Amino acid sequence: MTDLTIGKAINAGLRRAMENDPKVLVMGEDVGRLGGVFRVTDQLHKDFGAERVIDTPLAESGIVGTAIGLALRGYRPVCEIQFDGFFFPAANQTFTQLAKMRRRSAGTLSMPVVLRIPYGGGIGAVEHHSESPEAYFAHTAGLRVVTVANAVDAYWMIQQAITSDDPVVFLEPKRRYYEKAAVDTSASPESAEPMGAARIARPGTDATLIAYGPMVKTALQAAEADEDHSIEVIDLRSISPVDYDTVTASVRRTGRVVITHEAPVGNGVGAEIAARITEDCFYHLEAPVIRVGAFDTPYPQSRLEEHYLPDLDRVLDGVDRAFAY
Amino acid sequence: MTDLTIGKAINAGLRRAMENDPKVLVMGEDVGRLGGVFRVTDQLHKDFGAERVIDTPLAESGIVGTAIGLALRGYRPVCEIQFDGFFFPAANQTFTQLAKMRRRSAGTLSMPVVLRIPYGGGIGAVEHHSESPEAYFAHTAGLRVVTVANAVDAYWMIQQAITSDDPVVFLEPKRRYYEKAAVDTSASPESAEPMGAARIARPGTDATLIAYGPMVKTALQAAEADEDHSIEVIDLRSISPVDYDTVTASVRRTGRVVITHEAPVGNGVGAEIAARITEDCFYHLEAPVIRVGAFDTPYPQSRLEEHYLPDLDRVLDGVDRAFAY
Amino acid sequence: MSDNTAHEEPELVQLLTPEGELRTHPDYPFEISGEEARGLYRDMVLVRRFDSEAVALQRQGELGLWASLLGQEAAQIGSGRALRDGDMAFPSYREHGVAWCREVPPRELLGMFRGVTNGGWDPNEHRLHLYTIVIGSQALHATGYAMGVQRDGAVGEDGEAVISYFGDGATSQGDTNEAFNYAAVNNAPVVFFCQNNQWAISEPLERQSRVPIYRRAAGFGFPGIRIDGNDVFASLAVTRAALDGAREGQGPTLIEAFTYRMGAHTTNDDPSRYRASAELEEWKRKDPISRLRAYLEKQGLAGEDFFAGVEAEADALGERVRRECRELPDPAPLEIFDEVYAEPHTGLDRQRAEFADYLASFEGAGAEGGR
Amino acid sequence: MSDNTAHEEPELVQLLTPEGELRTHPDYPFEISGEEARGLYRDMVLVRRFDSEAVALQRQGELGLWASLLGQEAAQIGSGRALRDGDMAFPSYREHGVAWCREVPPRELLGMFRGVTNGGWDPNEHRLHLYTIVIGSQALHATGYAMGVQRDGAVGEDGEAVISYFGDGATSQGDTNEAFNYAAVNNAPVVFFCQNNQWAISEPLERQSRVPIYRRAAGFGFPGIRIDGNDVFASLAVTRAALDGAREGQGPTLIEAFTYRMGAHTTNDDPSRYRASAELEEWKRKDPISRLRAYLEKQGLAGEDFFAGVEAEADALGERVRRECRELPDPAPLEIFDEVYAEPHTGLDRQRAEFADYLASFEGAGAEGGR
Ligand SMILES: Cc1ncc(C[n+]2csc(CCOP(=O)(O)OP(=O)(O)O)c2C)c(N)n1
Ligand SMILES: Cc1ncc(C[n+]2csc(CCOP(=O)(O)OP(=O)(O)O)c2C)c(N)n1
Ligand SMILES: [Mg+2]
Ligand SMILES: [Mg+2]
Repeated sequence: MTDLTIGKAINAGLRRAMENDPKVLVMGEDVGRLGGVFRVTDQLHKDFGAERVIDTPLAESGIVGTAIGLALRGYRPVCEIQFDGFFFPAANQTFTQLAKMRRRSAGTLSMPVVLRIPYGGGIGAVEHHSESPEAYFAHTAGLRVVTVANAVDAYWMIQQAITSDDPVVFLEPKRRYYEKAAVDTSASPESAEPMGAARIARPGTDATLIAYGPMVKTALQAAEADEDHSIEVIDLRSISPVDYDTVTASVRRTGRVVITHEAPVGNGVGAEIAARITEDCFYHLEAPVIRVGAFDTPYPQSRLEEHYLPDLDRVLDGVDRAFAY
Repeated sequence: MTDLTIGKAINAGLRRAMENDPKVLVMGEDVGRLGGVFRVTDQLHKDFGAERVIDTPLAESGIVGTAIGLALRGYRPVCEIQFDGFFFPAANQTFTQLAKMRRRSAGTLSMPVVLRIPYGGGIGAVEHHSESPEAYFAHTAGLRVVTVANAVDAYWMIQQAITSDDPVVFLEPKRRYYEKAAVDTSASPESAEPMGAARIARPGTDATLIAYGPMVKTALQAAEADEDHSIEVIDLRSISPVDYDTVTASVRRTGRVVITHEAPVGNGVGAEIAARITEDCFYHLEAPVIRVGAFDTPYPQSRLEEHYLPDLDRVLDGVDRAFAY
Repeated sequence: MSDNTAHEEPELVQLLTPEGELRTHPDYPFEISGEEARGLYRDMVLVRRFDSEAVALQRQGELGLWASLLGQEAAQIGSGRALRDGDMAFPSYREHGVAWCREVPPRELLGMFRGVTNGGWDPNEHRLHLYTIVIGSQALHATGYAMGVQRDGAVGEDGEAVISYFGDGATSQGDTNEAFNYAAVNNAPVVFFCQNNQWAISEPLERQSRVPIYRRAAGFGFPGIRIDGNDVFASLAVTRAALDGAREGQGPTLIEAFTYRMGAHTTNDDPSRYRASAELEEWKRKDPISRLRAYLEKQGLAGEDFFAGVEAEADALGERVRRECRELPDPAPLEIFDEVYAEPHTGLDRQRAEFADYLASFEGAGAEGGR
Repeated sequence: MSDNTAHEEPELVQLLTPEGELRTHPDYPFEISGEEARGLYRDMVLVRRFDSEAVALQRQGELGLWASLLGQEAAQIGSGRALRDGDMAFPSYREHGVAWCREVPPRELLGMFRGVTNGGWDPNEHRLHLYTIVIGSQALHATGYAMGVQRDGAVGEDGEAVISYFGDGATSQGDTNEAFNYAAVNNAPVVFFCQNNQWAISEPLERQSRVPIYRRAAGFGFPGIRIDGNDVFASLAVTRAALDGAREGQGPTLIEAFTYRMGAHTTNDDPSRYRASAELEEWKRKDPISRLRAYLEKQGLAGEDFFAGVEAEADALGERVRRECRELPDPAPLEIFDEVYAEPHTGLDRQRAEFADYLASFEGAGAEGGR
């Protein structure tokens, strides 16, 4: 067991994946000597060399586009998009090429490409450094979308993302990079929870609070803080697909649901989950699914982000609303 | 009154807007001499010249990026993106620049830019020519997103989109371009329904069937075909914002809702509307909101599109499901 | 508003004149056997026939769309025949001549245009990637692939090379330029082959570029060269040299094949709306096939027998294309869900099951099915 | 894997040597009055002081981030002073020197870095667009703006010109290249001013370009020129000439100002991880401010009084910057909803009302607020 931060756990997972498979490459802006602006690729350049840890030109479409070519040649590129807000130049390559290639080729071609994206706010950054773009990915068929909330998942899920033959968008909650947990890095991969499974992070009986990525910590705090109710917290882990078996089983037990994410509420991932839960658990619901997210505005200047992002109080307010029915 | 197809009505609306305001420009690939691949800009090049009807280089990011610059200079560019599937190279300029500029500048800068996008399937096209990307836009704060289902709306809403000081994504249902209606092109603009308002396309009492763009016709046919129930059909017209006053008033009357769109169901616009309706009308709903859309796969080869797209039978099946509760 | 001074016509490499005369070029010493020349002729005639059959099939409703290569046979067959078996090609959507050289069966090529698939052939078997419709995208794929070739140690003597095809319009796209830069910075073994057919749908070349396209390369630090795109020998020789340079580690080259789109952009297009027919007449005189025929005749390398034989082959091909096209089976409805993911996806698996049930609900509901 | 042959250093325009000697250049005859030269010196010293205060303010927690212009003063002040009042500039995020020339008050410039705004000043008042963080985006905005200038008939004698700033890294971005092409094809009155400070965060120039950046322009059909970016005279003279060319209808120019980022990329960065300190020492000898000081001294254009006066001004500026920064008011929570749309948006209006109610619910809930 080693105490690792989420950032270091991803680093360790990348390292292990690179050791296991010479076809695994790391590429992106500043991932080399610098080790990435968050140091997630720290030391990989030194140990695996510039051929496997590629400092790319400053062009995100180029990163994803050449990664597709490398994948066609049999490589497994792990691309770092430096910040969430800089994904968009790569939207065409990701949505029209990466996501559709297997289907286009009727399965002849695989796209084992991982897009690592530090995402989310709360770090006092300037514009474009705090976005939560998961809904764009989740709406794009052909992509898998996952995110992590703790170092154990970080260590294993990055490896699972790399071994997956599907393109995986791997969202890293940047404001939680420094959260620590004990990780058994010597365990066998089979022992790890599969990437697609949700996790009951805290059992409860009165309401289901669904969160993922950076909001899992807030959700757990909210559940702790609510002394009147027993709140079950689900860490979704996978956003596409969502593990509805776990989710609906919980909802059928509790009858009340709150979903929270940092992304704007409107047309966010919470909308899909709310709609699906309502379809599947209609007669079990005591209240409509309550969504707690950011507002439908551009991410504001950082001095406003504490009001913009859902925080403990807003999540608790959402829980109250669910119980008001 | 003139009988106009949707395509010709947009053309007439563009012409009127250009006549009214010399700052209105039309730009895009092949919009000039050719008049666009769907002839929506037919004759405008001849009558307004190459300075106002600009055949751009083949680069969508360039189209939207230079349109932003033109807007900063006081112009009102109407950009044509040739097909839905070719929007994505412009995602960065649209999502990080166009949508955010007013907010970034605290209102000092306006972005009166229209992105016209022929969208949707059903025309037997090759890949990338049949997409329904509205959810990406609807999730992006700062954009308005509208679509039309008939020639009257086409004529007026394109003009409203152009006079709006906000960036407007104007989605044109390409398989309905040739649908005709009588349009009073001499009426005053004030007589037209505002762009943001939904329209009850067919009144009914037993269920609310919500559609927009190309699916409005199908929805009306379904309502006609269902002899057992009185179905109210709402043509949404505006996807961001949605006119929830009209929608929830209807739902409170009927108690049952079906939403249909061509886009994949997962994380589609229907999810947001379903979630919101459920929040606002929880005690009025006799059944969960039923969504009928395409499957969560890439748009398939055209020989499969009749199965992929929601059709009359699938919509009726959705209505049946709503009544099964 | 734009000054046209820059549009004087630059030098281009030409080894075979429109009259069928051989020319020498200091940088591209060229020799060709009669057999090889006849092979190129045959390729061009057959692919032109294939193409015209496809246009006809579209008119008959058998294809949804067709993008004709008419006029671009020399550019495609010359460069396509310059490829070695192990080389990898990334086409746009008009490279039927290249596909021909890569032995993609016509029926597999037609599939996408008929709408029975969005792909069609096995790219690894034919060493030809799938057609890519979103302009410019494939230039980055080719570059990435070439970076993979480097990492495999397959650059050097008898190394592998990669080629990316695109049009003049595509050079405006950000992706194409990013590909130029990635290739230059990485010294990747990739040849960029731009068929400048002077039109991007209705837009003439001057809306895409102020200067001849081959010059773009120097701005990124690698050689660019313009060839007579209707000269199959130039296309063969220059592409071969560029591929060899790439495979040996000299990095990328941009070849601009100056040619002309003699047909419509696609079967959906109506060029009479935007270009003068005189232009077409002028280019007919530069036709790639007739000049090679003139060469073969003048050199006494082929006689009536040969030409008649090729014609007969073309007729047979035409018949085969028509038949195979009509025989292409429609996909089954549930194939919608196939190969979206490599591994099970719970969300999609559920949709598939629901749709299967839905389809099954029509069975036995009478001959009309449904309502 | 990349060959370095192309990285020999090319000619650059230099009018003022590191030792403070004036040089003549055939294409850029240059004369400058003592007053103007002293003005440039003052600009550079003041903006450097402003910059170092901002770095300090970041260290003290008063700013969230700062991107230092240290070492790039000559490139920015020279080009900034070449602008006429009516010209329009599109900066990246490091152009504090240009902002200085455009008379953006320091407090308005600091707002974005403090996090009280995502913008800061009125772009139309100062004829300086807002800082643009997404690399490359503003090159297209500038080009579009210049196309608007053309449509306003404002090209010609006494016309208007537009300038777009960006870094070496930005030249890899698709958008920047699309901007080059749109500008070329439209002959738009825009000057592309690339500050090649040789680093894009940790990536050295050779990861971005195989050849000197100014050469990119020729590939698109317009002139490119490299200047000594630490020479304020060269920056002034060459930018002025390029702007004049643009305003008179000669179209775009790319200026590559060869300079050096003497500080970290931003206050978040640690350059010791990726570059040798010897490089910095070498560039210190080419410092833009000391060479202008040497010139002023050698030419007898300024004495101790002048330099001491500028120093005193700098001290005052520093004090003002510190004070004004701390005084910048935090925005009110409900401002989140302001100016997202020009016209009412029912969805957002509802969220605003709900959030106002929510905030109000804490009032009177005791000093701690909330739970
Ligand atoms: C990104 C993108 N934008 C627009 C289109 C629509 N489109 C298809 S072909 C074409 C013109 C292409 O011209 P060029 O690159 O010269 O190739 P050609 O068709 O002449 O072979 C356009 C605009 C597209 N396929 N992709
Ligand atoms: C599209 C995009 N990708 C990544 C970034 C993150 N980023 C900020 S500055 C920078 C390096 C820029 O280098 P250069 O263009 O040389 O400008 P400099 O910072 O040296 O002035 C990077 C990668 C960004 N801002 N935008
Ligand atoms: Mg072309
Ligand atoms: Mg730089």
